[in-house]
This record gives sequence, C-alpha cells and structure tokens, in this order.
Amino acid sequence: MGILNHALPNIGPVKAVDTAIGWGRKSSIWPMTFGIACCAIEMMAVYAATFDLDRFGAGVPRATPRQSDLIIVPGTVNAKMAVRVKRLYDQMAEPRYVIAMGACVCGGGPYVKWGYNTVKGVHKIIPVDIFVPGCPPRPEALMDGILKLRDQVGRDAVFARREQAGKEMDGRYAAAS
Amino acid sequence: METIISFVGEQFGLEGVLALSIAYAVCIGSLLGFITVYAMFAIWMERKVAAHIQVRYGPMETGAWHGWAQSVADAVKLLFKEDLIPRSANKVMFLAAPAVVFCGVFAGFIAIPFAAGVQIVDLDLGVFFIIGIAAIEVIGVIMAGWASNSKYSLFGAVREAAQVVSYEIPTAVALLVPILVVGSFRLGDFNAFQEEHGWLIFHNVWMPIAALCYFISSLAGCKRAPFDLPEAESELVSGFHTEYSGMRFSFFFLEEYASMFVAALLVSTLFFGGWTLPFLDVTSWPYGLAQGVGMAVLLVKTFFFIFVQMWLRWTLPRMRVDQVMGLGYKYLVPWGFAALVGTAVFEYYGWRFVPGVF
Amino acid sequence: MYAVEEKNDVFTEELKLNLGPQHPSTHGVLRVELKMDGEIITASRCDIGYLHRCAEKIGENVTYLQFTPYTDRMDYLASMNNNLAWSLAVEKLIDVEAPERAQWIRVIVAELNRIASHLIAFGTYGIDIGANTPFFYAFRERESIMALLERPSGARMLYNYIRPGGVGHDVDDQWLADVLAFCDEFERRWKEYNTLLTNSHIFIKRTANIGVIPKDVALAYGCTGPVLRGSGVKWDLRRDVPYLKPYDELEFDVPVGEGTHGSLGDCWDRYWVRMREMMESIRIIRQACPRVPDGPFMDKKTSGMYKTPLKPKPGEAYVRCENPRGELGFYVVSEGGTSPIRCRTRAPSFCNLAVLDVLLPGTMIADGVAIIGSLDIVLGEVDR
Amino acid sequence: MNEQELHGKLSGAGVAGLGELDTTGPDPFVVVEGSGIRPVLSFLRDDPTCRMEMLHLVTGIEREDRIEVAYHVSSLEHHHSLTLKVVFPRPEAGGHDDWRPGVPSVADIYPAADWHEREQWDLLGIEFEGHPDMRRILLPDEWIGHPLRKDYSYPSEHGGIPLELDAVPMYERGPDWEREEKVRKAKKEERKAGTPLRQPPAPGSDRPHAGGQAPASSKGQRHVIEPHSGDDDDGKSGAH
Repeated sequence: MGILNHALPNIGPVKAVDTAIGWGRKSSIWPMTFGIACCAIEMMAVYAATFDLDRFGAGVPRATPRQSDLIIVPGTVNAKMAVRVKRLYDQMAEPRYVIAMGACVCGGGPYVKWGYNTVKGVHKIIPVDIFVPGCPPRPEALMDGILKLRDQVGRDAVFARREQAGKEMDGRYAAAS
Repeated sequence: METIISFVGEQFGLEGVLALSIAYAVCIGSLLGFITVYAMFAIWMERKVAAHIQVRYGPMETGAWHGWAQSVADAVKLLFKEDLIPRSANKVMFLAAPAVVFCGVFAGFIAIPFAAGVQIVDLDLGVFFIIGIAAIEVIGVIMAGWASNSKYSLFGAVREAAQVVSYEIPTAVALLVPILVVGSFRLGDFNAFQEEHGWLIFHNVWMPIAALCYFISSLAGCKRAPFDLPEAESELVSGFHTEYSGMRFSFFFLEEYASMFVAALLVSTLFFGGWTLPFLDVTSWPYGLAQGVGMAVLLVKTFFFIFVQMWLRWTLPRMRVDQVMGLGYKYLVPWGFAALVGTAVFEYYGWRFVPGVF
Repeated sequence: MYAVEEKNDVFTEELKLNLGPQHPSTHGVLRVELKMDGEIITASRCDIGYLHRCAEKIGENVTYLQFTPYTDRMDYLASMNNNLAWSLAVEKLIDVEAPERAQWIRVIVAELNRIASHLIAFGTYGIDIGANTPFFYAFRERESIMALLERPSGARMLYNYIRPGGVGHDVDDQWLADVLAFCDEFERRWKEYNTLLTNSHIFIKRTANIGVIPKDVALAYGCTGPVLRGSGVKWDLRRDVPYLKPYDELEFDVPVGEGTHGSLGDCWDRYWVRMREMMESIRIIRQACPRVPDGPFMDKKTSGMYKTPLKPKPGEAYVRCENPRGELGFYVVSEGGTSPIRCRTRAPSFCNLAVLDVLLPGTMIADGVAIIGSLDIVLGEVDR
Repeated sequence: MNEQELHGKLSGAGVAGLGELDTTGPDPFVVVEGSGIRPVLSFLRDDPTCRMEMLHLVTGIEREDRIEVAYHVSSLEHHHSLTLKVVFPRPEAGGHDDWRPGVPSVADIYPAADWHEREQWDLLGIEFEGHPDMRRILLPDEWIGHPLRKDYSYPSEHGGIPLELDAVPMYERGPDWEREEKVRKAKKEERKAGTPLRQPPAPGSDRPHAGGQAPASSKGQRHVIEPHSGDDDDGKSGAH
C-alpha cells in the first residue's frame, strides 16, 4: 500500500476495493491478550461463552503485539506500566486500534485524585479510538465498543483520497485530546 | 500430470517444453488454489469446532451463514496489514523463512493421490517423499526463530527442531508397517491393495498400534496440541512466529493446516482404505464419476481425522518438552518397532490375528 | 602445512528471559526476570508494581465508608471478601457488630464469591497448562454467580455490597431459593470439570511434583490460603478464628493437600484444594440459606454513615479474613478523624508471591508457568 | 495465651528493650526498642509455648510526632497473636526526604518480612538495616520520594510519562518536544545536583547501603518536586 495510501481518486472501483478491505479488516479484529486489572476479567468474560466475541470474528486473542490489530487497555495504567503499554502499541503493525476500557483508562477513574503514580487516562500515552467507560464496564459495554470500532474500521478508506482527510483523522482522535 | 501433457498434446498439438510448462502451471496453480481454499475452510472449521467444544458459537456474523466467510475476511485483513521486520532481525532469513516453511509442505502435496489418477506425480517412493520433504519445514522454522532475534522465537525454534526431528523416527517406523504389508512405497498401490484386501487397519492386530503411533507422532510433527510446544502460547507467547505479522505470519498458519491435511490424508490412505469404501466398488464406474466419488470419500475421511486433531487440541492440556521427548522415545518408538516386527512375523506365517485366540 | 589455530567457538551463555509484564500466563502484569540454562530456570527475580494504584494513600485521605469501593479493586476476583474484611476492621474500630441477618447474608455472598474466584483460578490454570476449554466452562458458571450477586448489589464484579455495620441492601426469599438452585446445578458442573481437567493424565503429569512448597517454607514466607493448605497445614480462619458468627455454627471441612499424585505441597495439591473448597463453599451455602433470620440488615449506629462520616476513637485494629487466596488483613490506625491515619493491607497474594523466587530455580519454563498459575495471584492485590 | 500472658512471658525471658503493653485501643500492642525487635521476634518464633511462626505484616505508620513500625505475628499452633511496635520520634528539623528511620531488618528471622520491609522502604522511607535486597518494590527504581509520607508532594510526570489530569498527551506533543525534554531534564539535573538522592543499589549487590544512616543533607539542599498543579487539595495531602 505504502505510496498508494489515499492517493487514488475517489471513484467506483477504488471505493469498491476499499469497501472490501474495510470489510476484511472490520470482520477480523484480533485483540491482544493483554490484561492489567479488574477490567481484564470483564474482557475475559466477553471472550467467554455467554458473550462470545468470536461471533464477530474478533475472538482470536493473539499474545504477540505483532499479530494483533486491537489493543484493549483494560485497567489502570501507572507510571511503571505506561512505558510498557507504549512499547506494546509501538510494536503493533498498522492498522492498529486502541480501546480504552474502564474509567481508569478513560481518565483516571477512582484514582484520579490521590493516585500519585497512575496515568490519568491512557490517551496521554497512546492515541485511543474508542473509550468504554465504566468501573468496570459491563461486557455489553465492551461489545458495544467493539461494534462501534467495527463500524469505524469498515468506513475507513485505504486507497481512495479522502475528503477532508485531515479532519477525519482528527475526528478519530478527537475524544482523546 | 501425464494426463495433462497428453491432453494438451492431443487437443492443441503442443509438445515438449511448452506442454510441460503448461502442465506445471496447471498443477501448481490448482494445488495452490486447493491449499488456500482448504486452509481457509480448515481455519473456519477449527474455530467452529473449538467454539462448539467450548459451549459457544464461534464466528457467526461474517458472511451470511455461520460466519463462513470468516477466513476470507482474515485473509483480506492479513494481506493488507503492515509487514513488520524488526530492526535487529536478520533480514534475509527473516524474509525467506515463511517461504521455506511453506515450500516443504507444498512439495509434499505433489505426491498425494486424491483419487485414482488424480495425482501430480505418482512417485515410486511417495510415502517417504512426503515425510522427507516435510522435514524442510524444520529448517524454515529454525530460520524464523533465529532470524527474529527474539528469545521466545529462539526457544520455539529449538523446541521445534528437537521435537520434529525426534518424531521423524516413530513416524517412519510406524509407516513401515503398512509398507511391509503392501510391499510398495507408491501411494497408489496402497489404495489398490485395500480395494482388494480391505482396510489395512483391520489387516492384523499390529495395525491399530501402528496407526495410533503414526497419528500421535504426526500430531507432534504438525505442532498440534498436546504437542504444540514450539508456539506454546502460555509459555512462549507465540513461539517461533512471535515477531511475524501480516502475510508472513499467515504463511505459518497455512503451513500448519496444510501439514495437518497431509498427516490426516496419510492416515486415511495408509490405514483406512484411501478412496475406497468396503461396500462400494467404483472401479467399473465411468472415468470422471469414479474419481469424483473416490475423492469425496477420501476427503471425508481426511476431514474426519482433521476433526480428531482439532478435538484433541481443544481438550487436552499441553505436555512439557521432556515429556514429549519421553513419549516419543520411550513409548512410540518401541511400540512402532514391536508393530513392525510383529507384522513381519505375522506376514511370514500368514496370520491376521493371534492364532488360537481369535 | 598450516598450524591450525585452535578456537573454541562453541560456547554456551546464560540466557536472560523477561517474562511479562505482558505475557499470557502471568495473570496480569507480573514481571519475572529469569536466568535460563536452556529450558531450565537457574535464577529468578520477581518484579511487581505494574499495577500499583496507591490504595493505601487513598485510604488515608477518604472516609471509612468511601474506602470500601477501593477494597473491591484490590482483589477484584473476590470483592465481597475484601469488603467483608474492611467492614469488619471498621466495625472493630467503632465497636459495632453487624446484625444477625447481615452476618448470614455476608456468609452466603462471600462464599458465592469464593466459588467465582476459584472458578477463575481453575479456568486460567487450564490455559496456563495449555488446555483452553476449562476457561470457557468456568466462565459459564461464573456468569451465573455474577447474575446472582448482581441482584442484591447492583454490580457485576465490584460489588461494594458489604459495608461497615451490615450489608448495602436486603435480599429476598426468591434470591435465596435461586442460590440453592444454583448449588444443585454447580455440583453437576463440578464433576464435569474433574473429567475435563483434574483427572486428565497429562494434567497430572504436568502439575504433580512440580513447585513443591514444604510446610516450613510456606509458613516462613507467610503463605496462606490454598497455598498453605496445599502444603498440608490445616489452617482456615473460618474454622480457627471465626470472624463471623455463622462460621461457628456451620459444618464444613478444611481441605488440605495430601500428596495424592506425588509430593505434598505440589501444584496439583494446591489446585485440588481449590477445587474441593468450591464444594465446601457449596456446602456452607446450602446450610446457610435456610437459616437466614429476619431482622435488620444494617446496624443502627452506622446507618447514618452516608450523611455523617464515621469517626472512630483513636486506636488501631487488625482484622483478618479468609479470602479465596488466603488471609486478607486490614490494619487500620485511627486518630479520631473521619479517615484513618494508616490503612495497611495484608494482601494474601503479596505474601504468596514472595515464595515464587524460591520455587522457580531448577524448574523448566513450562513448570514455571504452572507454578505461577498454581499460586493464583491477583496483581491488583499484590500491588494495591 | 492472650496478649497479657505473652507479654509476661516475654518479660520473664528477660529480652532486652521490651516496653509496656498498651491496651487502650481495640488491639493491644507491645512497644519494643529498635535494638530489641530482633531478639523479641526470635524468642517469639522459637519458644515452644509461643511458636509465632507467621509474620503477617510489617507496617510503618507516620504520625505527627513519630513514625512507628508495627509487626503482627501469630501462631497457628496455639491460636494467639501479638502486635509489636518500634517507635521513632520525629526529629526537630527535616522532613520528607531526609528523615529515614532505621530499623534492624528481620528478613532473616521471617523470610516473609523481606517484601514487606521493601514495601515500607518504598512507600514510607523506613530503612531496614541488614536487609539483603533493599530496593524499591512497587514504584519504579528511579522514583523520587516516598509517597505515603504526609508531606509528599505529587509528581507531575515520571520519566516523560505525564501523571497529571490535564497533561498534554505524548503523541500530541510537537516535533521539538524531545529538545524541550532535554532542556527540562538538564534543568532538573541542575536542581538535583548536590542532593544525595537515594539511588537503588545495583542488582545483585548483596549489601545495598552501608549502615543505613540517613544521608546528611540540609534542608536547603533538599530536592523539591514540582507541586501538583491541581487544586489545593491535590498539592499537599492533608496531615491530620
């Protein structure tokens, strides 16, 4: 893709290819096996039988960041862990998505005031696509977050020139800033 | 392959190098297509089997019916994913490793008979060709593990080398048993023999032992649970392909499922009658139909054994590396040899079951 | 000819392996630095603190009631038990005893949560050993417990239900009946687990004789809970130091390791202790459900704490409870204010994890994973 | 045995440095002199009638005028437990950074104390003399200060990781961020110069600090951490 990124005119065949790629990407979001705290248990509940994330093709948790598309940050990130979270994110291959799961990761949560070494929101460290608040969020909430991410990923253009591309990119990270 | 050459010669009047290259292209193309489609199907099947063992549904949304298009989506995604090469990796070997791995298994498919005459080359040493060529995969895995410059990859590669090389012995010994009975290495002969004498698994009492030995060691050869040490997820993150992403990673995936297919197909060809059914005589049927039915029968058997492999994977815990070695050397090799010697004795005296007992 | 220069170019070197903090089998964000000789671990060093969330500092700044939700987030698999220990510590400081009904409800919810916690231990231990399916089976039953506990408390995982002086809300008879129905269901499932994992030959081979903790080592390192009982010490605070009245009146056994498949105190023993404890909890719940008396569920003295914060007299209290992972203790020091001057937690996982550096050297990496899993740590509690 | 009898037993054995039993609160405790904590604990562990084989907690408590270190021990065999305390009065001058009370480590008597003592050093700055591996345990090795002290001021960032609620996200920082960062670090180093900050010992060194004497530094040289820029409550954690 490299040089072709957003280089082609926004016409029918290009759009069709983009739609196909978007469909592939959104239907096969492989999350990373990554748990930090309480939210990780609810994340596991989402993989498990009752909620079964695999129905949406997202049930192949990969342990290595190289092969995963999605990093769900489930649980408080502190100063010691933040370095690792950032490194994990850097190790992932594009396209990569981030879901901030839980109040702590969305903005400090219960540890916002007295937590001397908690990072008040993982968006201070890595760009976040979807915020799923809650302490911890119910599995349904995380499912909803992943479905929202699917929609977003499916709409993303790959080859076609995007109108107001910059704005759209800003929009993607708007919630983070 | 000869069929294609002669077909091309008759229809278009082509000869020599041209005919040969057309035949090559057709064969390789159809094999690649077959492996890809099969692997996609098998991955989908694996996810469904796993899901149903684990009281859930598995892929449901992608594609209309039970997520049938899941693997297509995975392939599209992997194709358009960034291809990372770690800075400290040995680039040449890192890039070459997936290809080497895939070539080994791919070459094995050349000698596989899908039905009477549906085979690219009917090699005289077909059985040993398949086992031998599959060993190339080990080289690729070691390359991958070493070139990644990651400790987990290295552990995975070394485990793979130790495990696969050790399990070549019981594999070969167990396969010698049916070879001893049939008297040929040619895979087509096995089908012909079983058409005449019934399935080899019932041939004598040693056969089930040999079949079990072979099946277990083939599991180890394919890195399937409970022998999935090279990629043991809870220990080595992802083993030798920890650093691979995108399409290169999918080659490892493809290779695993392709070698599963080869192993399952060998079991069904060598022990379970290949494309023959005991109550169905297709030899007198017209050319195309007999082949079609034979192929279907063989594929059904093969997929049954692939299903067994998946079943075991999602049921059994993983073994430790020394236990895997112990199982291979302490149990499979002696039992394989026992079956070999026993079969030799039985064949010499013409026994099928233990005389006097049953 | 040439003089051949001898060069010894085959050499071995020590491999340093970094396990975690993001590793599938470290149960969170534990980091272990390993020195490896091939597959054998020669030395190990634990590195914790990747989930340090300043709970003790927070405890010194919020009121006694406000700290209850933070105890939830320590051992997030057994929030009820954590709430219980904290509430008991505060009750000891303000010299209040929860009403009878609250005590019985506490027993039921704590035992239910113990089952849920052990289920996760069972499921994730399966994944550590390489069997993925037990995890899904365990979560299926866990969801039922979550649904049960959600009804009185309103939360799925972090309940904040047991509060100083009683419980947050009352339960109804239908709930008690449903709990009993769950007990019957669970007994059947439990047998399924044993068929699937416990009695699997490979599983026994992987866990028996691995990570043996002798009795004196377990005591010296302050191990408690299933880790201590797996080593054959019959020590259960519910039986030996009953911190709730009902535990005195109920009948239950304390399962201890017996060395069934090898040495006493190996991974299998610890695992089997947990499995049997689930059944003991079921037994306790079965006895407790019909005996829940009528009456208030919150003490009168503390019922005003939502408006005016509790103000205990200066003094200190150390209360310990039997958590699924061992002895959870809260050491609360009050100086008369609305918040404690020091609130220290004795986290069972913290003490159980300390023994890891002793166990790991000499084992293989796969055993190391099995040992970490068998200690069943929760990093939220180790780091607080 | 209850606490009274245990105390009587201890004083009967003639262990040095034993104080009185305090029974004012819900949990009674025995005050022990710093030098006496090791003999007392050894006695409690080894005496067949006491058999305190389990150490539950080592806790540091900072009060306005003193720091206490509490030890909770109990016996599984005899079902009794005891709390011991070592008290350090606060010196006249000095504060958070340069007051580090030193207690003899009991990690060789109770291996369980090892991590507890490390944690107390990490969070409260209590020095345990003779501890085999006195490193920070929960916080990163480079962390400045001991957060459970009442006069601890909250850091705004640690190693480039923003810790404030309204910090600029790392990926939104401008291209010249690294240069700015370098300047900032240099300034920080400058400020720090002369302050004998306690560095973590090199891994593997068997004796981290000689003696355990609090480093002599006057108040003026003390390292000042940037106060938290939130509302007033955040800056100084309120001491009671």
